Amino acid sequence: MLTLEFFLIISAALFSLGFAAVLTRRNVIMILIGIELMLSSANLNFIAFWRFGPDPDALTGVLFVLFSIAVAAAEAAVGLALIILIYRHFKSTNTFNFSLLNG
Amino acid sequence: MTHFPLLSLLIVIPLAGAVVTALTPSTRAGLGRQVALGFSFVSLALALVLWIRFDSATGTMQLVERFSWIPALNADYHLGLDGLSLLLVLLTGIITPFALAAPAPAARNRNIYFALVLALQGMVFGAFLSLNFIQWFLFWELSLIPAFLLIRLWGGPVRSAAAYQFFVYTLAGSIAMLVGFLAIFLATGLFDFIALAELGRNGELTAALGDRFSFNMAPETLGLLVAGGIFLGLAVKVPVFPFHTWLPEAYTQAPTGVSMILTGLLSKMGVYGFLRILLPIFPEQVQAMQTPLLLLAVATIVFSALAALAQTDLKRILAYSSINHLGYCLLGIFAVATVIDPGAGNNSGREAALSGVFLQVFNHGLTAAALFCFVGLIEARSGGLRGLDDFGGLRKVAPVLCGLMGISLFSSLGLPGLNGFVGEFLIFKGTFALTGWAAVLALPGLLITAVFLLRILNRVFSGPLNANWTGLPDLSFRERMTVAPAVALMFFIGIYPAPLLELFNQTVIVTIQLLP
Amino acid sequence: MSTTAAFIAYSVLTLVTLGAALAAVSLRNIVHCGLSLALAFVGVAGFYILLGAEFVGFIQLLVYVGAVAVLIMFVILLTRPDGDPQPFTFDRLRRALPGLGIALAVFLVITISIRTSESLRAGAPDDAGVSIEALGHKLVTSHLLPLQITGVLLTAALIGAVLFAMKEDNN
Amino acid sequence: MADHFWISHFLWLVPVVPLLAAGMLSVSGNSRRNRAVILTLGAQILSFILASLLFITVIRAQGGTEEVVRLAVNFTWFEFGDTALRLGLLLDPLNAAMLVMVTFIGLLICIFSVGYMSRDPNFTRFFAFLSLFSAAMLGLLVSNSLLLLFICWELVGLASYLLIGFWYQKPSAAAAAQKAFITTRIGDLGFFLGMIWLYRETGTLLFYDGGAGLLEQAALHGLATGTTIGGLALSTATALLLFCGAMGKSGQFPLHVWLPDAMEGPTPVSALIHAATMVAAGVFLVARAFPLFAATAGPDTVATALIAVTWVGAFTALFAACIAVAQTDIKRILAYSTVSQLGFMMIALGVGGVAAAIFHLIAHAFFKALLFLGAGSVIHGCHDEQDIRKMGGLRRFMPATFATYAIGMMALAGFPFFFSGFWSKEEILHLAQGWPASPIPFYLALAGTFLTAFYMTRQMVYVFFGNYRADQASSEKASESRPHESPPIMTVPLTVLAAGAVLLGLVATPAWPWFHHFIEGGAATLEFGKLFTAGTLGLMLLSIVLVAAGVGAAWFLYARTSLGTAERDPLERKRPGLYRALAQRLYVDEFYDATVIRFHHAAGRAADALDRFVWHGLVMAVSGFSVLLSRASQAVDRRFFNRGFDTGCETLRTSGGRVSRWHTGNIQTYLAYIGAGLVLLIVFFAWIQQA
Repeated sequence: MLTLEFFLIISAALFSLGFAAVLTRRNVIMILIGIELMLSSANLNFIAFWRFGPDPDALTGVLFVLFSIAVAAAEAAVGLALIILIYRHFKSTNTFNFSLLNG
Repeated sequence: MTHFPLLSLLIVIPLAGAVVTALTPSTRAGLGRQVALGFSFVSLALALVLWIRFDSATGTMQLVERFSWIPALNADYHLGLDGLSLLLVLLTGIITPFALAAPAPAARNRNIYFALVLALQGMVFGAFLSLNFIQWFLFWELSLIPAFLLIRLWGGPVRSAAAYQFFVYTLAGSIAMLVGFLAIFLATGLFDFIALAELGRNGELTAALGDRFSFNMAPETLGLLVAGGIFLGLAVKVPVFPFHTWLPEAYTQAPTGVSMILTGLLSKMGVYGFLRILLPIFPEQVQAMQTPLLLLAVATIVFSALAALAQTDLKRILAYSSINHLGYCLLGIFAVATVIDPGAGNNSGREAALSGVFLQVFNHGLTAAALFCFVGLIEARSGGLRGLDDFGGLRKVAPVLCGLMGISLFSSLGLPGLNGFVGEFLIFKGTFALTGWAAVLALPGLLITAVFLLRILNRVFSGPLNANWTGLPDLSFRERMTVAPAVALMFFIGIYPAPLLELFNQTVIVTIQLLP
Repeated sequence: MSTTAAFIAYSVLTLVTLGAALAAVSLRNIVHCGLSLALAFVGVAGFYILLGAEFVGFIQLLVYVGAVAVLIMFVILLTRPDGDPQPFTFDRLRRALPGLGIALAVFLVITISIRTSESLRAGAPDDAGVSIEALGHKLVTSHLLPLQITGVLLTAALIGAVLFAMKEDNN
Repeated sequence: MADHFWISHFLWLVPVVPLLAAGMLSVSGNSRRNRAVILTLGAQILSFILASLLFITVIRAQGGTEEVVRLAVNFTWFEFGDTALRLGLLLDPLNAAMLVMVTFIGLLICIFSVGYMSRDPNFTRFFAFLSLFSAAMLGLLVSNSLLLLFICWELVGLASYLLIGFWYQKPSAAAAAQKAFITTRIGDLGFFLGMIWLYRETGTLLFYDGGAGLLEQAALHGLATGTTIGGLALSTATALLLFCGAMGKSGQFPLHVWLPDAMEGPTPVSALIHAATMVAAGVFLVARAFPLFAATAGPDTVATALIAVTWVGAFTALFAACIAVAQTDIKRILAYSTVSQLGFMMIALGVGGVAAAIFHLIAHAFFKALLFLGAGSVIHGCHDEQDIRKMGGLRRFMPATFATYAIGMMALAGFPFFFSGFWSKEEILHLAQGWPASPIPFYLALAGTFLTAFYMTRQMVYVFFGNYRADQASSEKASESRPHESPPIMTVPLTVLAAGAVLLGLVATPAWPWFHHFIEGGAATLEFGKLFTAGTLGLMLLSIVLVAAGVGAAWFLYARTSLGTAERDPLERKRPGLYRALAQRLYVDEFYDATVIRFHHAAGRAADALDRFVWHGLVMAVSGFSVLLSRASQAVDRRFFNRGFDTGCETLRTSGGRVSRWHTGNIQTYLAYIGAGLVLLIVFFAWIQQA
């Protein structure tokens, strides 16, 4: 019998993996990959809660994920464009090379 | 529906042309332009076919194409042609090849430039033919994207700011309009222009709005709010004073061909909106707000003319002149809304004003596009200079250029015998008969227009020849062929406007009959 | 679907997804990372389908696997990462340790909270299939405004992306 | 009736022929000089023949009856809504006479121009413009519709603009052209408004339309009885608006400023357009619309609109004559003289004498064209010198020019008996004297008569008498720079015009007022007795005395003293203040510069500033609202932060320094903080749950 927590734990694992990538990898593309994973985990949460929620007919989770996917697509497009811009500017995709926010 | 979907074809041809042009190899210089011109001529030919197929004896929608599209929204794919649409379709058909043939930016990716112009034409055709809000709005908004890209990528030195201002400003107006239409949809479940006009005429629209929403407001106030939102969207596009500040910047920064389309076609989309949406669907509201609206129109006319007087950049002068001329259209439109005693039975004033507006729309599109083209030709020769004081005495070295541009300038200031006069005469005749004070207040605009247009003639063409331009070449054969049709049309319409008037006469009559 | 089958499917999907995700974040060759990411996305899509949201699953496949992952691959190839993958060293592991620790901590607190919540043990209602028709209807009625806004957002993102990535010919 | 009028089917040809010539010339190259001459002259001759035939037809049709012959051909231009907009052509004595005059003078001036412009590089273009002008002017005359008249009116303005600015390299010419167009357009706005107002009230713009026209009984009655703002009758209000247009075109005060400047154009243009024909268009308009102007007149009341016309005319007549006294440019003197004479025509119209006004118009056209062409001949002979102070003694060098110029001068000054100008002016004075509303215009006109004789004599003395002064002033190579007589192609038209200026007087003497009856109906009989009725005779004597006084005074002042560029004008020696004011044209231009033009520029700049700062600023303010907010919050933060430091808490400072080291600038570090924070938060919540 599959219960909600099965999925939530998968989701948590995905999130943490993504988060780890974001925290540790030095390549912006890797960071973006991490972010995508985190977003996926959030989406998975939505679907899971909707499926196991009290009112699956309301379709709220599904709709939310649909919009979220659209937003994620937009985010990916802009993010990747930014990466290309950054790459063109710094000739590198390594975050060590462009820490301009240094306090 | 048994007839061939000519109207859809008209929209599809330029879009297909855009794709083909974009894919044309850029190795052969000029090939892209030729392909684009070819497609634009095909759509012009199709527009002429429509004119032939069009029955000018009736004022109702013809060649209608209607399919169910989004049933949930009651949104149909609904195209139709009446005199107004046909007039604007013809204008679009004429202006686009004209703009394509005008001096194009010498940057790389010119094929993409031509493709975007064609795409823009497709959107404009769509907007002029759609009879359903959703569909119309789609074309209206989509037209922004090629326009934005054209300004942003091929414009002048501060193109970026101009493009963003243009885009954001128009988009903001559109959002107000969208909200207005959503309110209408929620109240009536309709998006169809014709059905809504029916409701608007009976006053049921206001009632429906009142039933659906309360917000502690009277239905009349709600109606005004909704009409106001739609007005905002249209007002930015035309533009109406004081929503015009994006325009001089955008027109100035855009490359020549795009300026021509912006002034010749995109501004007409706004006027078209006023005629197709605001006036038929919200007659009560326009009547209620007539005095302030007329004042806005007068302000548009007078202030833009005065502002043009203070400019030194030829394109900016023309941009303000464009606002000024569209002000006359607005004047006519708002005057038409005057409540007329049904017993009087004399609609001559309204008919004159509305016919004048129609004519002015066409004439201004033609003349303003031609003027921008001429400035583009001058710019191409001067290496980008276009200040009022950068030249002088050009008549000596370029008599043909100056002569033809002179004719266009005189057409713009409304010299009888050229196209500008007929429309302005009818607008003023009608407006004076309906709301005399507004016509009188707008009259100084005619004078100031003459002053700043003659200033161009005086400073640029006359006086001793500026030593920098002794080698300035006159128009080449190709350039003459570009502008000659426009100038010939100015003469033709100025002397014999009857064919154009006949084309939309029944539409004018029907439109006015449908007004309360 | 029987419980057993569902369970098997769940296990396989878990293995694939988490394995691919782990590979995506840990491999040194960034091209491999991108490919693994695509696989992880496929796994997530599988979860959606398992959960009865077939439509979303397909959308996930379309958008994430078909577009986003491909886009990422494009960018990876376009930016030509600085030389070969750097060799594994203890020094780099040491620098990554705080990050890994924090990620692990996050995973642990979340998992513990999940495990300790009684309310999450509930089974699913039986028949909760999604009718695409209903979904579409909702999209254009009650969710019309978000839909429109999403459209605007996508447009804006499109233009933004083009602008960012475009070569400036001046300055 | 119809058989008389076979020629009227060709009425439209009169303007169209020159229009075609203009069109053909404008697309042909500048080098085709012969073709230009042939086309222009051919078109002019054809138009002249047609006009003469029309004139004869009207005379024959009139046949001495009381009825005024009037033939209108109307057609639809276009339809809007249910309404057809109709235009029409008209033939009546008024425009038949004008047609002959315009085509005849136009022809002579074209011939003259062939000689005058022979060395100009833009020869062809000149004739294209001249033909365009003729076409527009003739169209104006034959139109039976206020709208068609307005259209031609504007085209006449365009032709005038093009011709004044013909020598576009001269900035002064370009400026003068612009000034002419703008000034007349100010008046035209009034015309335009009057026209659409009339259209609104009557629903037609045709003058005569078988009883339904604008100038026919039904419409006039409605207009005269309806009232508008200020209790004015509709007819009065609209007539006054139309008169604004006439004032602009005919250079009436205060819109006269463009006309003297228009002399920047080539001299034949000044002669044709700015002396003989175009400026008369305003007079013609008032004459054409006279029934409208006079609509409110009762048996013993004077129409309000006509009172205004009279006063404007009388004031202008005197005002311009005064200024003419102190000018030194030969063409400017004539220009102000034209303004003054147009004022006389307006007086005539205002006091009800349409025939008198038109007769003066035609006579004036002849002698003023003559004078201008004479002046052109002088300028040509003196090597493009226009300053009369540098001329002198020219009668020895240019006898033909001198003789014809003298005839023109005497006609203009109103020398008795043998000159048309005398009789036409006489009739105007006669009518003004009998005007019931006020005697003052009559006296103003008398003063104008005196001044006309004065300034024309002054000019004659300066130009033709004494010694040639350019010699002394400039150079030794006198023989080369000697003035010379002009070629026959220029002197022949002068002679013809001189003959016209004399002979025309025959048809409008009180003894045989043929012209009067031609215009206004009725048969003319020859009665010498009418010359000697008391009123006529007395007035004749009075004006002869005035003319003699004017000539005498000028001769007395100028002929006996030495003149020249160096010396001051004799009048200036006597009355320096007055002379300077007159020489500066009574500061009207300066006044306009300081008021109207400056106001316009200020308004333009204000509108521009409104755009740039207010509206644009508003947009920027709205769009930048969030930016402002964030700035504000940033400022608050900073101040708070600073204040923290200012309290001087050393510990805080060091810990702050420590904290700031966390700001590595690496986003990942920040994210790690967030992650840690998340963990702590959840632990914290769990702890709360427990507790």
